[in-house]
Amino acid sequence: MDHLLEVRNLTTQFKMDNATVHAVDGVSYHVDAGEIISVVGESGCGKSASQLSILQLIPTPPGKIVGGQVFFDGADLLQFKSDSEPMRAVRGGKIGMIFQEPMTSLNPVLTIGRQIVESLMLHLKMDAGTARARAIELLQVIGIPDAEQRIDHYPHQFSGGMRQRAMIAMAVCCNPKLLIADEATTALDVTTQAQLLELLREMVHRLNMALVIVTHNLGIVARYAQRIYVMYAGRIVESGTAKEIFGDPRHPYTVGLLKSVPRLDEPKGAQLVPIPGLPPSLTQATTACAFYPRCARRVDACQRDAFPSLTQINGQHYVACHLPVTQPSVTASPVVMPTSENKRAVSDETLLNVQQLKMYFPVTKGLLRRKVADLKAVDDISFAIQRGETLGLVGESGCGKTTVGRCLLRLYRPVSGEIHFEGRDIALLSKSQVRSIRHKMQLIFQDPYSSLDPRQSAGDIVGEPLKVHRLVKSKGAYRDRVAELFQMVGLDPNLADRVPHEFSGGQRQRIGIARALATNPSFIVCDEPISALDVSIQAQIVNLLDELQDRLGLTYLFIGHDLSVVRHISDRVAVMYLGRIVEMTDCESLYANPLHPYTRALLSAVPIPDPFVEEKRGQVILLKGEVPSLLNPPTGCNFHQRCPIATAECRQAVPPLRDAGANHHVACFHWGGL
Amino acid sequence: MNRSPWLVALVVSLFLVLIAVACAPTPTATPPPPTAVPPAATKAPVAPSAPAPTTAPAATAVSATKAPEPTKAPEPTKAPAPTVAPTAAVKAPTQGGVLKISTVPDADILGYPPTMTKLNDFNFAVTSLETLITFDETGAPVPNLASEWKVDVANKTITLALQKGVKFHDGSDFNAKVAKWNLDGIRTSKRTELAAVSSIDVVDDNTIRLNLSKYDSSLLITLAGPVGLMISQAAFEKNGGAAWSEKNPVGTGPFKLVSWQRDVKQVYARFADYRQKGKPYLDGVEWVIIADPLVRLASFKAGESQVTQNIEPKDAKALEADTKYRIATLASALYGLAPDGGNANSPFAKLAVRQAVETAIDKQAICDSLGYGYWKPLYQAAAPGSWAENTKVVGNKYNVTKAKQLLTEAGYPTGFKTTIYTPNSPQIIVDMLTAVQGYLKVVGIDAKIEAMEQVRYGDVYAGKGWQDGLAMAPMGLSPNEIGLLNRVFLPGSVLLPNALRPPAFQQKLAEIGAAADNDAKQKLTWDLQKIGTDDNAMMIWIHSNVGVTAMQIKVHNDGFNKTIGVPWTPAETWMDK
Amino acid sequence: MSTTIIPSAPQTSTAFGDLQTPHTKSWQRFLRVFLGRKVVIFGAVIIAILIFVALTADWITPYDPYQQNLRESLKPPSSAHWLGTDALGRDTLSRIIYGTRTSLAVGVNSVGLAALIGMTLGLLAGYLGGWISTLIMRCVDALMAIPPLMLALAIGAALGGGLNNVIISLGISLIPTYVRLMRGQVLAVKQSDYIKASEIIGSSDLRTMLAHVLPNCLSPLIVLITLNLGVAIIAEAGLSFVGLGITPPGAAWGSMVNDGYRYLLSNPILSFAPGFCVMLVVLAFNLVGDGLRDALDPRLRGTL
Amino acid sequence: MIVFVVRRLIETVVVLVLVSFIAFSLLHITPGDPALFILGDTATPERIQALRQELWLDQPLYVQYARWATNLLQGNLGNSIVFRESVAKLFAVRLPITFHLGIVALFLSILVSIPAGILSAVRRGGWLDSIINVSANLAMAVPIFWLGILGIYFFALNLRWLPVQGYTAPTDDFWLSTRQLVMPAICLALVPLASLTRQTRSSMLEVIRQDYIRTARSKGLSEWQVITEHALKNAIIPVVTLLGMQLRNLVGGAILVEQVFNIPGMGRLLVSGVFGKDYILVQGMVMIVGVVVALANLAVDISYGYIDPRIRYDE
Repeated sequence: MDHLLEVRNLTTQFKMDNATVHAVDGVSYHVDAGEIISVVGESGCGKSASQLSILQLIPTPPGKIVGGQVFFDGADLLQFKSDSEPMRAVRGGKIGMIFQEPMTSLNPVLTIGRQIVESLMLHLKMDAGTARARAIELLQVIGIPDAEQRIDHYPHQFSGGMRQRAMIAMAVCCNPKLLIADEATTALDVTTQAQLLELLREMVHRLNMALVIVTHNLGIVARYAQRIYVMYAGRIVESGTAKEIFGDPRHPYTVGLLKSVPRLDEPKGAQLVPIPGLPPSLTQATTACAFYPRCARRVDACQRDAFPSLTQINGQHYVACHLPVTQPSVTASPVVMPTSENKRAVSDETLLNVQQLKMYFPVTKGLLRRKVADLKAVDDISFAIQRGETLGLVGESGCGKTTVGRCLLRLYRPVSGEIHFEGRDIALLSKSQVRSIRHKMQLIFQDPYSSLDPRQSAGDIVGEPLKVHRLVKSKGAYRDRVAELFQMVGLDPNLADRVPHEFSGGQRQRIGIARALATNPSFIVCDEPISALDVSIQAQIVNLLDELQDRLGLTYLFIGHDLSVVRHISDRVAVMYLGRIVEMTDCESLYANPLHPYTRALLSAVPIPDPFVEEKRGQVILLKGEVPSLLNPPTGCNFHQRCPIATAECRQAVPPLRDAGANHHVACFHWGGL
Repeated sequence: MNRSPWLVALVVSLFLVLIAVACAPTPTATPPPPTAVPPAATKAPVAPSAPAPTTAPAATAVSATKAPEPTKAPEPTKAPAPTVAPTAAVKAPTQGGVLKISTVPDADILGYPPTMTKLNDFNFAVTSLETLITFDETGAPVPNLASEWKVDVANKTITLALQKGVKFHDGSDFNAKVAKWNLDGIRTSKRTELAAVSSIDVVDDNTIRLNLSKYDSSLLITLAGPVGLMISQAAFEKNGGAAWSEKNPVGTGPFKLVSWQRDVKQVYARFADYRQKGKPYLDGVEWVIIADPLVRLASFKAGESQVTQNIEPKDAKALEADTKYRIATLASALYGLAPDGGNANSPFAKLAVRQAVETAIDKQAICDSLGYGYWKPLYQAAAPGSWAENTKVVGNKYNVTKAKQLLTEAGYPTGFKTTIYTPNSPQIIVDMLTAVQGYLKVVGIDAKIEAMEQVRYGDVYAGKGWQDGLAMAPMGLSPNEIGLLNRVFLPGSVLLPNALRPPAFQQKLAEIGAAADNDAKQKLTWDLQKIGTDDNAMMIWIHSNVGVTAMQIKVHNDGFNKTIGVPWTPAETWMDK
Repeated sequence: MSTTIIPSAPQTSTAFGDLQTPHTKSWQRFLRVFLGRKVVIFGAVIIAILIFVALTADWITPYDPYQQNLRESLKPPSSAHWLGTDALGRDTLSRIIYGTRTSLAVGVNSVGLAALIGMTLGLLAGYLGGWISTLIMRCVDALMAIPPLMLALAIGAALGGGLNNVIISLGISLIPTYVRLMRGQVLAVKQSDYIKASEIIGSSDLRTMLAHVLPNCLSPLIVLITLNLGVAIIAEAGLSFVGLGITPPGAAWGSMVNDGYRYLLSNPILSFAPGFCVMLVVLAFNLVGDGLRDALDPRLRGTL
Repeated sequence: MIVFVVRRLIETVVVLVLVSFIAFSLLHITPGDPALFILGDTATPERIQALRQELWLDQPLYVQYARWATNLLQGNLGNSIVFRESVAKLFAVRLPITFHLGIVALFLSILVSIPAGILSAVRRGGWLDSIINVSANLAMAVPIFWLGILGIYFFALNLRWLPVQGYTAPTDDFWLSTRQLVMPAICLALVPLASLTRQTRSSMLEVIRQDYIRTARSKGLSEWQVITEHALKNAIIPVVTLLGMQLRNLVGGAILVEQVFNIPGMGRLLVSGVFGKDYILVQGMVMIVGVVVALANLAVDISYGYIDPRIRYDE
């Protein structure tokens, strides 16, 4: 038994209302010293719960570890009481943990320094002075500038990336043998994510730690993990080295997952293959395979027999399935569907033409709340969308992409600029005038939970626009139209009387889409419509949007931060950075021939769910520092401080969006001379 | 670092302190309730003692002996009936001690008679101020600051001889000049009491003469009340006048005011130069104001005060049974309801209705259950048993059948709706009226009780009046019994503006005021009762109220509730050690 | 209609009939959480009994609550009078039963008044913002600066005693809390995407305010109303203690505690019985309020 | 920070002006003539007239308000009608008494409620939690004047542990003063104590669920350290808000408690003033209490800055 950590048959349950959630159901795995492994799965599959169970950090009640053994350093951790001395010595001392939300995982009322120092004093028995010096040192190592000052800052004074760096410092400060990163980079922007993952990899190598990456992001897994455990419904369904898993996935779920994510490196035109149905609720203890209802290759035995145990295929590759042991699986890459040749008829008609749009928010200060500055959320952008086309708008958080969407929909009244919609400038229309064109343009929200009135039934939500615009003549017509809309988005019309909380996230998003479609709009802004959804559900929604566009001839502005998804769904993509569009082109040339250094960094930061490809990609382009504040943007080119090729010119003048030929626009002085 | 252990320690210690405070023996841990140490602690605290075994408990409420007076006691014009209690071995008064009296409400004005408007103020004022005249236990006028007086009805003068060698608390002399200044102050203050006095002459240093415009038989009695209180003119002038004097009584009385915290307490110390040598016996007096009757009683029972006033009848009954206490009761006010007389449309415009209402009320039951026998049913404007009571007055005795019959005669066979206006405190009065309401309901009269705060009731009682129905009219008893009737029913009064005022009644009141002697006055008063009750039923009388004061039996000669017009006798009061 | 193209897919439609949770009506879920704790059931039962007693007071009282019998005053509990009689010989039990009605009326009406006015003002202030909000909120601040009992006392003194005036003065003193809570809720709800959604589908402000903002603000207010019902009933007792009670011979528990406590030594039951009722009811409202809070919106824990 | 304080002060002034309107109009729409109340049985038309003139009651309302407000701005609260004394002087005597009572009650409630709330939250669902919860609910459900009287009869009259009533300044006789204050302070503390306990419990429960508590645990801190060093400071923020609100309840409660225990503080003054229609006094009192409450709220707002670093005042 020379594994650093060996988990055997770990079982954790949560008591909810009257039901028992079998969150972790007999999970076994191991980690060796110095190794990077990954536990991958969708939300609710028990991957976090299993990690928390190891350290007995499950909230008890309602949670309870009902069985299993966790051998670490020769002792079974589960034999210690949760609050006992030996258990606490392991926590933070020998096993460090990094959590998902840097915003909520740091204590808001204590300084960063204090939160690091307390670990040092506790585990390494340092005195306050030494601990502080060590903490400053750590912060410097971890890449926080001005560590001497920053140590006395509070979490809210740090940016998201900085917070997560501090969190890493906290986790590694006592030189643990094992580091668990629980969705540690999920909430971060892609460039920051790349920075942090590289940092983590480097730390782990340097300090000879083992690292467990818990994530749903297959790209990260492919890029960093040596071994992978795939979890579904509280159980491990497949495990093996990265290459074994990605090169020869055996479990239908693994296969499904790989097929449902768009890949940046795939040619455009591939259709995603979603996993049908929804993940199980885990409230029933099933002995059979939990994936059975969603499985494309199920046989009777799957339902009849007990859950199959992990069976070795070769090497370290194990899979828990009745079938696939003998038959090598289909290729992992998405099926390139033979989509209809002229996929969409993008007409020549310009539906929306935006010229020099500016949206500033006043920043007030002082006793009289005088305006002292403008927050330039959107600063002079222009673009056009043809009827039937999808324009993707991509950028990191805070770049102004959502503001653009809201300006177009006239939820905001822009400071200046023109928005020609169907030939009419709507930029400065009055509130009541806007109301008259509302039915022509709609919005699909990011958060399917907060965008539906929790007190309305699904039917009322979908039908309300019909009533507001008096689009139906009779009650019967109203009912028919609502039913039609339900069917259009793949929902059973019989569910119309249910309230939103009875639906899953994906279903709610469908309701939101149905509402947007109710008035037969010509233009829909999709504001990150899938980023809150699980991987397998994302594909369903993406496909639904695609299909609706085909059928109804819709025009989309698709806002997103996930470059691969945006690229997948869009005809053209505009990349935004700090309120400006830096590059705009069709989606093929975006990946093939990015011109702006920011775009290139962005593309490089996105991991591709394929270890073979990742191996070949070479060094990730890491950007310096963080996205500056909009309140205090750099002069000249917004990007110049972080740009690897910036020159004096970039510091002084704002590069205009220039035509680089072939419908490719870029806002960089240097695109030609690269 | 860890503030929480510290926090817990603090909590624990706080609890300990609390418990310690609660359990700690009181400073003087003798079995009977400890008296609080008086603040003027120049001498050792008075150790509370068990009830003096030598003194047998007084059998009746008014049993205290009159202490021997060391100074001359000039004989009053009318010899007082010597009602020395049969029991009680006469004990020599003991010097010392601070008497604590708990009461409510506090005085408004303590030291300036012209603005002293409430009878309640007089209660406190006599602690430090003295009147020209006072009363003995029978209610006859006896000398106080005036040593003797002569009434000349024919010439309409009253001549008062003043005590000699009397000093005010500030050291100034009390003399005729000061007395005249005091009485002139009243006369110029728009008060009506001395309206009959046209001028005051200083005859000599110790004699003043009041010249009257018309003879007023109540004048002497008035001089025994607030109007007759004498304050130091020197102190008044030195300190800037009325505003100061109101709060700083400087009189000739046995005690000097040390401090007055309004609504909290009044502290008095013995006046060493008091005109009667050897008196007062007490070292000091403290009035403690406790608004809540239950708390006041509890405080008294816990020994925090030796005397407590305004005890409710139910509590009086319980205290009376306890040998540690003595209670003194005295009829203090006549309680009745005034019907709206001015309103011709009102049911009360009819005599039969007024009679019916009174007949419907079982006053005896009210007096028994709410008044515990201390109250007496009232059928005319005189305390039962007093000289003013006309025993020939029939009155409207409780008789439901008759009440119904009267109502039918008056044209209200099914009754009517009406309102009873009353102040909302004390609660027992509201209870009493609720009982009345219940009785009226029996005969079909649906009366709503409008219980108002005192100040709002002021509008009913002395302001705009009331539109319809009955208004609670408590008539405080004065030494001449009809003093308040005068104030209410004579022309020009603003009190109870809507009350019935039969001309014959007003006429009779005026005659009584001019009556030359007591016999004539009594006869006229009896006539008045007949006019008021049998002829007119102008008021619906309910009961005669009693003031109840309770004291520990170690308190002697306090004079509480002995005579109407004499709140107490501070100079005579003494306590067992 | 189908969004998946894999022929071997087990289902043709992705989401048909496949729900996250089994279909339970929201009120069923509400009841399950609400009645999940035994103390809450206890509270709810007390309130149910209370309402029942208030409604049937006319039939279940053993005696006329106003029927006095001075000869039978202050009798200790007996088989004829289970809780004895008061100073006027009235049956205490009957008065308590009738007092249920009055106490409930005080609670419901004063809180109703406060909630109606407060919520309207809060809705306007929160939704409209601007100077209207400033005006309303400053006035509310001013009312807040005066302690409720002080305010109720002053208003009560201005209006005089009596049931209606007690209700009005209590009601006014409770208004500020509702305005504040409502405004806070509106501001929070206004941030929600579904309010934006309402704007985007073209709803008018009024429609958005009434159909979307208002219903979603109600949960904490319902809880506050429940808790305040108890507060009002107990405050009535306080007001009558300082001299602003309901008109005799009416009976409300608060007034009865106050009337009866003068007989604490001889007839403690006179104040104990109504005092116990007040305590029980306030307790019940508090428990039910807590239960409602958990059931309506667990996130509210800590805000009330 | 300064900007914030100044802005809040301006707001406070606006609020106080509104308070003065409320105070003034409340008492002046009250029926009942203080002149009649003061004169009692000796009222005659001339005396009433004279007194009304003296009290400005014959003036139109706006003149009365203007005169009162002008005096107020000059720091002159006027003279009490009932007490015939300068209101300022009355407050100088009474305010410290209520303050003393209030502070003791406040400390009592804080010292008991916060540990109780924490204990209750940490032992959620246990018997201790149930006891604390039920006690807190009961404490909010008892009429405090009634409890006060009960206390008097039990502790003062039967057991003779404590004095029945009264108030002594601690500077005069500390021991007596403390003994006299025990029961009133407990009675007064009861309602704030109960609501603070409930608030502490629920905000503690809320905080315990937070991610950063899990982080703290993941560092190997003991449960005690997690609660005291990580949870408490966060949980205390809503408690402080409530604490600011409790001041109003304390003043309200003081009205009842002072009445029961015969403590000559502001509460009794208020009752005398309201029922004597001493509008000068009551107006002054409402203003003073308004100022105190407003300042307390300001203090609470500022104290957030020290407890919660996320709050920045300069925006």
